[in-house]
Amino acid sequence: MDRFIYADNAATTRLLPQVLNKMMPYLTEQYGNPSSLYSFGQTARQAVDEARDTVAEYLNCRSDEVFFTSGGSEADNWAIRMAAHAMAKKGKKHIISTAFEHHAVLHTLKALKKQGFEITLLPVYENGIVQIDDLKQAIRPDTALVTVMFANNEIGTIQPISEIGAVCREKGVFFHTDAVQAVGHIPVDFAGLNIDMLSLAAHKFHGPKGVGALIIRKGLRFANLIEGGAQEKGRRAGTENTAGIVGLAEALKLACLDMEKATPPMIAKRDRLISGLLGSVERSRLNGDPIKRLPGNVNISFEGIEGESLLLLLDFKGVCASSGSACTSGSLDPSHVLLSIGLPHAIAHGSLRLSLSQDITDEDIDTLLEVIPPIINRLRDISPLWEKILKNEKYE
Amino acid sequence: MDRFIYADNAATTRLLPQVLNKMMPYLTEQYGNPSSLYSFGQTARQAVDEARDTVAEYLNCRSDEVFFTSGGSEADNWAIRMAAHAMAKKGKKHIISTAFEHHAVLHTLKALKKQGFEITLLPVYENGIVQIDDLKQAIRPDTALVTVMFANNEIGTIQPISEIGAVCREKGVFFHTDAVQAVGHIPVDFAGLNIDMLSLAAHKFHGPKGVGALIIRKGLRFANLIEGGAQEKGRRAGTENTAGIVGLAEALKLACLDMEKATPPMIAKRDRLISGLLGSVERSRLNGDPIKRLPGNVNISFEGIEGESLLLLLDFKGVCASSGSACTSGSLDPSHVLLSIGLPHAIAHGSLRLSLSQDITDEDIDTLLEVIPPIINRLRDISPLWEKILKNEKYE
Amino acid sequence: MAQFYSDKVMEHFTNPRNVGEIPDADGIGEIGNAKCGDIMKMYIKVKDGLIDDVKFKTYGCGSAIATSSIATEMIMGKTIEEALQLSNKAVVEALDGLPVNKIHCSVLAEQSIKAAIADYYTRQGIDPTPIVGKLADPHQPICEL
Amino acid sequence: MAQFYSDKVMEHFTNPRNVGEIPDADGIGEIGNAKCGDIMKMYIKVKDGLIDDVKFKTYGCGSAIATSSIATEMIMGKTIEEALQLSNKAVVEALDGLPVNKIHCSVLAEQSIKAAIADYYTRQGIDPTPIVGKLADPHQPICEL
Ligand SMILES: Cc1ncc(COP(=O)(O)O)c(C=O)c1O
Ligand SMILES: Cc1ncc(COP(=O)(O)O)c(C=O)c1O
Repeated sequence: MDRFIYADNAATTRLLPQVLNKMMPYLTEQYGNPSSLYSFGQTARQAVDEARDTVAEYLNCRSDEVFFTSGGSEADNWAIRMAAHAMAKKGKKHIISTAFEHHAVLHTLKALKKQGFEITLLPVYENGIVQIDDLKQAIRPDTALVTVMFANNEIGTIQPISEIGAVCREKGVFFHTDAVQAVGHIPVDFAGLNIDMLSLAAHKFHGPKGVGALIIRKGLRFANLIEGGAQEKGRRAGTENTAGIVGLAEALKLACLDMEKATPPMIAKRDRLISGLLGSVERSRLNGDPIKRLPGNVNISFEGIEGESLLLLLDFKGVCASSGSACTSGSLDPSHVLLSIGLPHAIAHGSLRLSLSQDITDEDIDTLLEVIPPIINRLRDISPLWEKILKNEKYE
Repeated sequence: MDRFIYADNAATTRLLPQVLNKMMPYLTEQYGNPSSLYSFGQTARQAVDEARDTVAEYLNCRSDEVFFTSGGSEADNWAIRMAAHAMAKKGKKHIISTAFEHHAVLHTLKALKKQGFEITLLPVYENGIVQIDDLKQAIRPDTALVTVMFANNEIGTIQPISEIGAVCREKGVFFHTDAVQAVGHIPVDFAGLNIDMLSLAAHKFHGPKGVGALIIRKGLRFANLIEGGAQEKGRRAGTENTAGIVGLAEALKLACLDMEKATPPMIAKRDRLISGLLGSVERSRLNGDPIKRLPGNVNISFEGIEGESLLLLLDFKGVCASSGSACTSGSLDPSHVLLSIGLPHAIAHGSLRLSLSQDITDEDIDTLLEVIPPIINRLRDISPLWEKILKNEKYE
Repeated sequence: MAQFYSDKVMEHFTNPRNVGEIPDADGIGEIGNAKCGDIMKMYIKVKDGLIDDVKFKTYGCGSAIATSSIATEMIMGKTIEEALQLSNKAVVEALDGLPVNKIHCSVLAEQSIKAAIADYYTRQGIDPTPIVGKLADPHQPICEL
Repeated sequence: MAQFYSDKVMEHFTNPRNVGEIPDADGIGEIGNAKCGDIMKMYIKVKDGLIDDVKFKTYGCGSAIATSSIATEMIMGKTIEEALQLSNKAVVEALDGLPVNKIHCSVLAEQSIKAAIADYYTRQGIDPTPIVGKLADPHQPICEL
């Protein structure tokens, strides 16, 4: 293997050693149960409380609005299901979302649909951004909830959360945002954006896997997803994952403290990678808005090739990346995200997502720009589809 | 602080260094997403698969019956809610459980009751054990599910799971057991006991917090609690907590390999502690069956005192323990478990649970026997209730 | 060492002041019940309208013991009128706060002192109600307040 | 280094055998479509009833490329009858297995060879159907099998 370049930070990130250090006491001597009375347990309790304060500080919410969960999926499920059921009792059974949400949202909505909810999925257009007028038109008297992601996980586009929040607040509709890809990467201001509920996951910003949070605006009280003990003020049962919670808070703090300094160079690398690939590979295109996108997100489609074989060849070169091809996921259709922005199936299959972190150096970008084009060419050489494209034959 | 004696292993346990060692690669270099195609992700995938095989091996189930969760509470919620909803579609809306289940079960049942389910809670009698005839009589044509814990978390009594499994199988009723306190402590044979679903949590057997599993019998397929990605064969979404899962399996393996050797000395210590306390403190009683109980569980009530103040004074002596008093939990009534075995409130308030692990030495037992009686006496000295008891006055 | 309670609560819990009984007390008040897990019993000795001595016995949690202890300190040597003005809030403040679910303990302390004073007046042949006000029923669970 | 695919699949994916086109092929078969993300195109040269040469081009995932590669090896030099008997199962076995959701690739390989042979017969003026059997519609998504 040549160099190891991890360019799949939208899938998961490296746990930072500083974060692990903060967690270590709770993985060793400090194993007390935070719900226990004795001082050994109260030390863990204090750590959890401090973590909650840290989260509140960096997301601009109140400490008592922070509820720790096992990750982004749980937070999404909890927020959407429970708001939906609560509103259904008031006769409101309409939910608005977008066509390119994460499956944690879309599959939850699908389950709700089976239970009689009506779901409107807003279009996201070629640039992968929701239009506020569409939202305004979609809101009905029986709309229970609007759930729109903060930033998309595949194409990295950032949604007009502030406007959406304002519209929802004005119309008196609850607003949940899946901010799993945004938190720790771009500024997220819970109170300032009129958000009612917000999901996040630690492992997307160099924290540990298996821990996340749902921020719930003070005063909102829906049913629980996980019933049981009195943890999290009786709203999310389960012995607290102290180490995970401490890790989440530390990772968030580090990410937020670093953000202002780290973002411009990250964007520079991202844009050099994008223009380098588009420049050197014919019939390639950038997916998603070039400006309103996450600092680390690159998503490009290459005609005539299929994503999985591209990923395997990149793997040989030590490059970890991801694709929206169906073959990667084991489903039949390519990524619903790429289809939602109007890509034909065949082109969606040939997509590559490179998601950067601060670990990525300028040399890594050079390597990527060096390594990727020949792989594309190699695959095109043996591709009967590329043959058709060159001959301008109709396909699909 | 004198000696540090952690005798609250039913609340949570020390993460074993050997277990943490196994987890460390996944908290450092091996941070790949197990769902990723590239070899870096597949290494994590392999670790998760091996963990699944290990769990299957030690619980006598199939690997494809193991679904990792964020802990015991999630597993309980998932099993009970989803089985209930599936059965409700067939007109079966009756659920049988016991009066002394963990809140993860009882509060889930309470939520279901609000949704129109009918709940029968079997009595557990003075010895804290369900009687099989009660179960037989309770099963009705519309019974959807029986959920009975494997072993109780407060008084440690072990339930007749084999008989319950047989009855349920014979009557064609699904059987879930909350085995959170049993797994890793006593033999648990999923297939051999006719169990349909079983919950467990790693942190109860020296594994990490924030990870557990639901074992679901092959062929059973209910809805998901957490919808989203394709993880866990599409049945439990969320990026896999690789380190946690690996830790769970390793802890389970160590616990099971050690069990035969470790159990008799643990029982000897438990029994010495019980008889020592009962012998030296007047008006004290053991809660729960003396024989059919977990090897590490001691639960004794001392008349005339309240549990929380006992715990605080024990804390000064470096002893971590727990109580069934209301004051510990912040609720008003003392533990529903102690009430379920017929203890009057006043006596339930004066209970002490000491739950041992292998870390507890014979000297620790000596210390406990030395330290506890004077504390009881001290509290009784200032207790107006004890005054009444001595005078044979009626109270309550 | 992290604690559930404030240092002040812990200090009073560990070294409670004025514990015990006054055999020839002028007034005794008992509030709470075993079912709730809290009973406070206050003994007072009154001299020249002043609380000359006070002692307590308490069955209950850490904060029950600590609130009884500090309450005795707060009324010792005070006039009956001052003692009657001791509010549960003052007790909580003197202890640097109590967890929310423990506030009822401070109510018990206030009420048991009032009950002892009421008992004192009754023994003097004076109807305490106009002076002390309506007391909580000693057998009602104050913890549910 | 843990892998998604067997070593055999990886080996054929990395070094595919018989890649390319045969300009004067006796039969060409193409199966799959861009929508599904898989297209296999097989070229055969027939001599004395034997597969004298075979080449392929494939657009698709790792296993699509690997199955095409190993399938060409498996029929090279064989009689047409033998080539027709190549089953997708045999291809999977030869690769030491495929992930469940990749089995359709082996079907593509089998079908594209049959299609090439059918094309060969058609060019000879022989109706291929009785010999080759019914082929999958090349424009139907085989991936949904
Ligand atoms: C019997 C029982 N069930 C369920 C649970 C819940 O497990 P967890 O706290 O890991 O969610 C516990 C422990 O808290 C337990 O003892
Ligand atoms: C936008 C978005 N939402 C939700 C999730 C789910 O998070 P987790 O895997 O931590 O449950 C992810 C990542 O997988 C995501 O990218």
